[in-house]
Amino acid sequence: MQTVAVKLVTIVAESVLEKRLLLAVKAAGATGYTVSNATGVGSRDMRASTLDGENIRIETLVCPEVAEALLEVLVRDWFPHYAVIAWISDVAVVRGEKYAG
Amino acid sequence: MQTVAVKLVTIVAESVLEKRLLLAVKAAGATGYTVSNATGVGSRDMRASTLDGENIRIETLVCPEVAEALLEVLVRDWFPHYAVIAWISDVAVVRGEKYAG
Amino acid sequence: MQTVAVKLVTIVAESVLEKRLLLAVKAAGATGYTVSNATGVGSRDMRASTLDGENIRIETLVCPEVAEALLEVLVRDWFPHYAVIAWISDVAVVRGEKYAG
Amino acid sequence: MNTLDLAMANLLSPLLLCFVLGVVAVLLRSDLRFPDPVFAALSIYLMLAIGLKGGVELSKLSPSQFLLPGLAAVGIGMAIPLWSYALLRRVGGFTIADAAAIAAHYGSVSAVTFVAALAYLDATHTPYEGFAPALLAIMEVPGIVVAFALARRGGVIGEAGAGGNAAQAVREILAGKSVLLLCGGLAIGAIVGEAGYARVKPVFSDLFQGVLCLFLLELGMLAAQRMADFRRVGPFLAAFALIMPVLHGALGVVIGHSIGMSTGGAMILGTLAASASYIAAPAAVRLALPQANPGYYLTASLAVTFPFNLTLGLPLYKALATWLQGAL
Amino acid sequence: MNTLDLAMANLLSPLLLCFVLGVVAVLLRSDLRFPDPVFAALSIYLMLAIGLKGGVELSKLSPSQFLLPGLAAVGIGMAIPLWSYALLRRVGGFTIADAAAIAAHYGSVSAVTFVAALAYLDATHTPYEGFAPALLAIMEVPGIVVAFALARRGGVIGEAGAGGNAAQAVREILAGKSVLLLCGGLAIGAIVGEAGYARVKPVFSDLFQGVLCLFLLELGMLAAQRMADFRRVGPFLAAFALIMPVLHGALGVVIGHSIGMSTGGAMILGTLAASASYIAAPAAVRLALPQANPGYYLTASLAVTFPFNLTLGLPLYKALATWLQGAL
Amino acid sequence: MNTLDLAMANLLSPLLLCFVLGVVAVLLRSDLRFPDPVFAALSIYLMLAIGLKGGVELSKLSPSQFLLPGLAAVGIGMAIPLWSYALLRRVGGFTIADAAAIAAHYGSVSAVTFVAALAYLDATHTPYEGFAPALLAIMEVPGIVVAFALARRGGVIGEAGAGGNAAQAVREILAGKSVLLLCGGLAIGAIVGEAGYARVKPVFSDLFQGVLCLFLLELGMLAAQRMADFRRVGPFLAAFALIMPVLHGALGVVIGHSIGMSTGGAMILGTLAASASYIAAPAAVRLALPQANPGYYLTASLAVTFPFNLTLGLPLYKALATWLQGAL
Ligand SMILES: Nc1ncnc2c1ncn2[C@@H]1O[C@H](COP(=O)(O)O)[C@@H](O)[C@H]1O
Ligand SMILES: Nc1ncnc2c1ncn2[C@@H]1O[C@H](COP(=O)(O)O)[C@@H](O)[C@H]1O
Ligand SMILES: Nc1ncnc2c1ncn2[C@@H]1O[C@H](COP(=O)(O)O)[C@@H](O)[C@H]1O
Ligand code: NA
Ligand code: NA
Ligand code: NA
Repeated sequence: MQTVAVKLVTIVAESVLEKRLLLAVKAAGATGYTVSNATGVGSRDMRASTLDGENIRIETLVCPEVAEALLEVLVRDWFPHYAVIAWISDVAVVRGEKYAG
Repeated sequence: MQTVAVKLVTIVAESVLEKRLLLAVKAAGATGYTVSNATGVGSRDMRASTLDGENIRIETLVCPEVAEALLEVLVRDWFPHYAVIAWISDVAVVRGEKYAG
Repeated sequence: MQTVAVKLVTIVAESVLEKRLLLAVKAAGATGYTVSNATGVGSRDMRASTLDGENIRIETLVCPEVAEALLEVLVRDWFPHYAVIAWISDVAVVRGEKYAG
Repeated sequence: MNTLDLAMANLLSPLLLCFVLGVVAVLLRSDLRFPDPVFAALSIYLMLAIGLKGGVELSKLSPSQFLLPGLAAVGIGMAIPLWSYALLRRVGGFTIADAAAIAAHYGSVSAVTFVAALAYLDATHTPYEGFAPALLAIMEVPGIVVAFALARRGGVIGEAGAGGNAAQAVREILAGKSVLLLCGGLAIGAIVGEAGYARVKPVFSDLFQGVLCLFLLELGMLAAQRMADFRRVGPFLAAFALIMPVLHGALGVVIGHSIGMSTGGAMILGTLAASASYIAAPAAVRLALPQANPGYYLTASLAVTFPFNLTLGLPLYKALATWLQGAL
Repeated sequence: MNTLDLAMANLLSPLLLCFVLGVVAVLLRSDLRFPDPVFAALSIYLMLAIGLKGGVELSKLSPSQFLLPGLAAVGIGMAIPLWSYALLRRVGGFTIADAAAIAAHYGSVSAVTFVAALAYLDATHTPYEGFAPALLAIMEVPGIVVAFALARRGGVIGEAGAGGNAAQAVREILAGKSVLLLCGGLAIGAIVGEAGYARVKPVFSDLFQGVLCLFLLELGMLAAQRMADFRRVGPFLAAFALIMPVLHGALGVVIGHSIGMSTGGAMILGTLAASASYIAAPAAVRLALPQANPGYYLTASLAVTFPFNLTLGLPLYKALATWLQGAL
Repeated sequence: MNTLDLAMANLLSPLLLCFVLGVVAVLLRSDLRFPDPVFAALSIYLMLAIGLKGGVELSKLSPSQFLLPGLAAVGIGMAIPLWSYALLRRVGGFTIADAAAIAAHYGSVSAVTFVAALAYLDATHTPYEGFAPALLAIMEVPGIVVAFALARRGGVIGEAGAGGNAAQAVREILAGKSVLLLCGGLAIGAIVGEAGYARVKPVFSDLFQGVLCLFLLELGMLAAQRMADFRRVGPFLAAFALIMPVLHGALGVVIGHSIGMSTGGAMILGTLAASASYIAAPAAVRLALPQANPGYYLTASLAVTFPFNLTLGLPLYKALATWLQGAL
């Protein structure tokens, strides 16, 4: 099976940010995303949810350029103010053109 | 700690497929799997759940041959008809023989 | 964007262990973690939850030494007795010092 | 009250207004969202409650009273897909898979439309046969089976490698939670009777209308999300989704009347015939007929037919049943 | 009953004791945890129930009766942030963002404090104006808007690249679920009136107090989790969170009395003024003022002001309203 | 009614039939599934409701009336693991860990079996002591503690590196949600008394039986899933899980009778003795005795003893209590 290397960007953030963060993901060029619920503990403790520690976990498969762009937006606009972390993994998919943006 | 390289196959699919997809995962030779709930948006919009966007997210640790076999089944039988995506990552585990099928 | 390589340790375990396992994760030196719910099937069938198959899924970004230490604890104290599995992936983050412990 | 008053009374009930509130929530892009587990729990409650109450009534009847209405219900459920399929294929120009999928939805039934009919009859003090919930239970599956048979004859089932197994899909709805809870509830209600039911009545009867309001709030949101797809449906299917319910409703009322059911009973049979499934059928169709486009079948049944029946359909079928009763 | 007895009656109600049980659960590190989806569902139920009941009462009134109290409520909501902000900036030495954030919370209102006030009035057989829930609905947003305007004047909104858009944040609470359900419930209640409400009363009225107990159990846990942060709040904010409610409460009672509201009505207006938001405001503030520290605003409103109002505040505002009524 | 009639009345109650429906759902491989958060919420409701109601009754009694039954309950709970352990070790040939684990389950109690007993007594119009829920609360933990002491004496606790800390496990059940809610509910009920309880009664009392039906539906599914493991249990443990409840039940009834409890009270003490825990004990045992096989202890308590008690056990203990009362 012919596979293509793409990037998987995983973002964990306080859940109040969901709507706006997904807009940012799309704006960076992602063609899709998967969202699940999580809780967590981090180094900051800056969330405002009554339900403390309630997070969302966003996964998006993107090409390297989109991953780069998305990370830049996160670092510039989100990391300084909100409880957000993100990491990037190398993964293989079939039909990589779907994630080229 | 001695670790072994195995493949992690992650599948995201519309939730109505759960039962059958897990059978396919087992049939391909996986010895176990982990399932969680998710929502998502993708390039198609072909799901039939009243609760739109409701997905399941399956993770299975397998040896490379099983990963290959599983991907082939997905590409042949599932991708053409359903809202399903999948990706493969390289991960390390202790005692890899557990996932050899 | 300058990124740093760190380890992502993912642990899936029967949910009765949640509290104690998170203590072990912290004790091994992790500075944070993300927890989500899952269900699953594995090679053993040794859980005692009335709600069979109810698992938690812990993800923690750590430096390689902490990953190693955590894995050793898991292999020594947890794998022999409980329904627990774990895997390690290589991921890239911005500002890796956050996960240095 | 004349027909217009009755229609207004229906439009201004808490049930319908909660549905409207759900639609409004989506239009305003509100963050209101019913958690999925709660929606699932409400569904379980509603199906079990419908079943239990029906079972208690059933325990008071002799089986023979149910025979003719039961046969009529199954017959209607099996017949609807036949002409719906033909119409969708020949006039609408739909593919075999799409036509069969839509036909399956209109052959099956909607439990919420059914209970809205009961609430409407209660509000207008119209009695009806106690076995009504049993009609709901037996009408869920036959229409889907017939539609799948049409699709198989057309050669499109079994095509898909993974899911295309109609027999398995039918087996799954038969053991699916809505049939199971309805039939289970009917059986339990029939066994425990009025006396046993009294102990659980505060939950399964007194709370019913209020819980249904919450359910309709959620359904309003779900329907409104689908309404955005309305353009994709096209004028033919939109007309189908509005006109067929009226024809099926009239057919059900006339048959109900002609086999001797009461005004309320005939209205219920009409409502069941007119209603289209949007919970059980979509899941079965998605598995067995993956080539069919949910943008057609789910939008038609959930975003067009369901609101139509809730608002205008119910008073119409009721008026027809009343008129027939008086005329003959 | 004298004031002390009334205060005791309040302290020993099931509602308050359930709150205490929640606090105890956290102190004992119990694994008791309300699943999030259930908490979300309870919130939806409570807001809708408050709205529906208020709407039914509203339908019996002429709009003119609501005019003065409505204006007074909005006025109080908009004025509170002004002096709160000034005080927090000048005396407390808080940053612009923190001062505006805290001011937003005290300008807005707490629905649970409101219903606890109603329960307390019911328990002490004190009548109140039927439009009270409408006051709750219109007081939720204005205080937040004024506080955001202060922050913008101070130049701190729009600073943050991602979220700092006050207009969008205000739009989001206006379409947010609590405003939507309250207003939607008010509208539905007003339309269906007493007769239509009767059918859903077993759920939305009879169950209200019991469900509120479960909600307060959860809020007790949430407040107790925040109480651990109490030290971080500092003595000034702790004093603010205890004294300002009393002043705002007194202000609300006096204004309510002077515009001719009943003892119960004046007490409710006082309670609304005294209460601080801990569900809607935190979400809006977090988005628009990310620089503000939730360790201040959420701890003050949820872990200090809320328990204070529940325990001592309610009897105090009631006693004041009664005394005013008698004195003049 | 004779014993057979009573047994039939029990078998044909909505509660038991809902349990059966859950079993049927699993046998038919239905997709019926109770969402976990809803199951968790129902548990919270049930424990709090049991506690509240018991507390109200408790408030009417003098503490001395509770002394003897309370001591008897704790004594029975502590004694059961002793002979159960010996039997399982010597006759059954189980390992120390497995024998202690099973003994812990039978020494502890099942809340649902308890409320099923109350429902059965209510249905047969048999009065019982109001402090019964307090017996349930104090019997949850002692049996587990004794079983852990046996395991420690056998040297198997502390063996496992990660979880094997019996003291910590016991502390966790003591602060666990079922003990907390039961005791919290008892305290709140005792404080607010009949008058305060009246306001929350529609939720905590009127809905109880109906909600219990939903809970039993879910438990039926859980038990049926475990029933597949039945073969693994082996004939000795299967016999143990059927015969010990009868012996423990008889012991409880006789002791209850001999210390002067009513027929209903003696039957309840018997039921508590006969019941085996399947929610609190498994979690504690899993942590402290990871070497023990859940395929033994959970299958025995949930899939064998629980259904046995629900169906045949309750009428049996009741018949014995009635017979004793008449005979002496
Ligand atoms: N080292 C970590 N590993 C995994 N998840 C983390 C880690 N640090 C933080 N998180 C997640 O990110 C969220 C916000 O973290 P923070 O901004 O550090 O408070 C936390 O609630 C966790 O869910
Ligand atoms: N680029 C992507 N990254 C992450 N998840 C995706 C992506 N595209 C699709 N998905 C997930 O896969 C599901 C089905 O996608 P699709 O078949 O493209 O409609 C979506 O609902 C998403 O949960
Ligand atoms: N091969 C696998 N891939 C993914 N998850 C697994 C695998 N094996 C086991 N698991 C997860 O780990 C849990 C415990 O597994 P076990 O200890 O093998 O019973 C299971 O419930 C699954 O959620
Ligand atoms: Na139909
Ligand atoms: Na206020
Ligand atoms: Na016992």
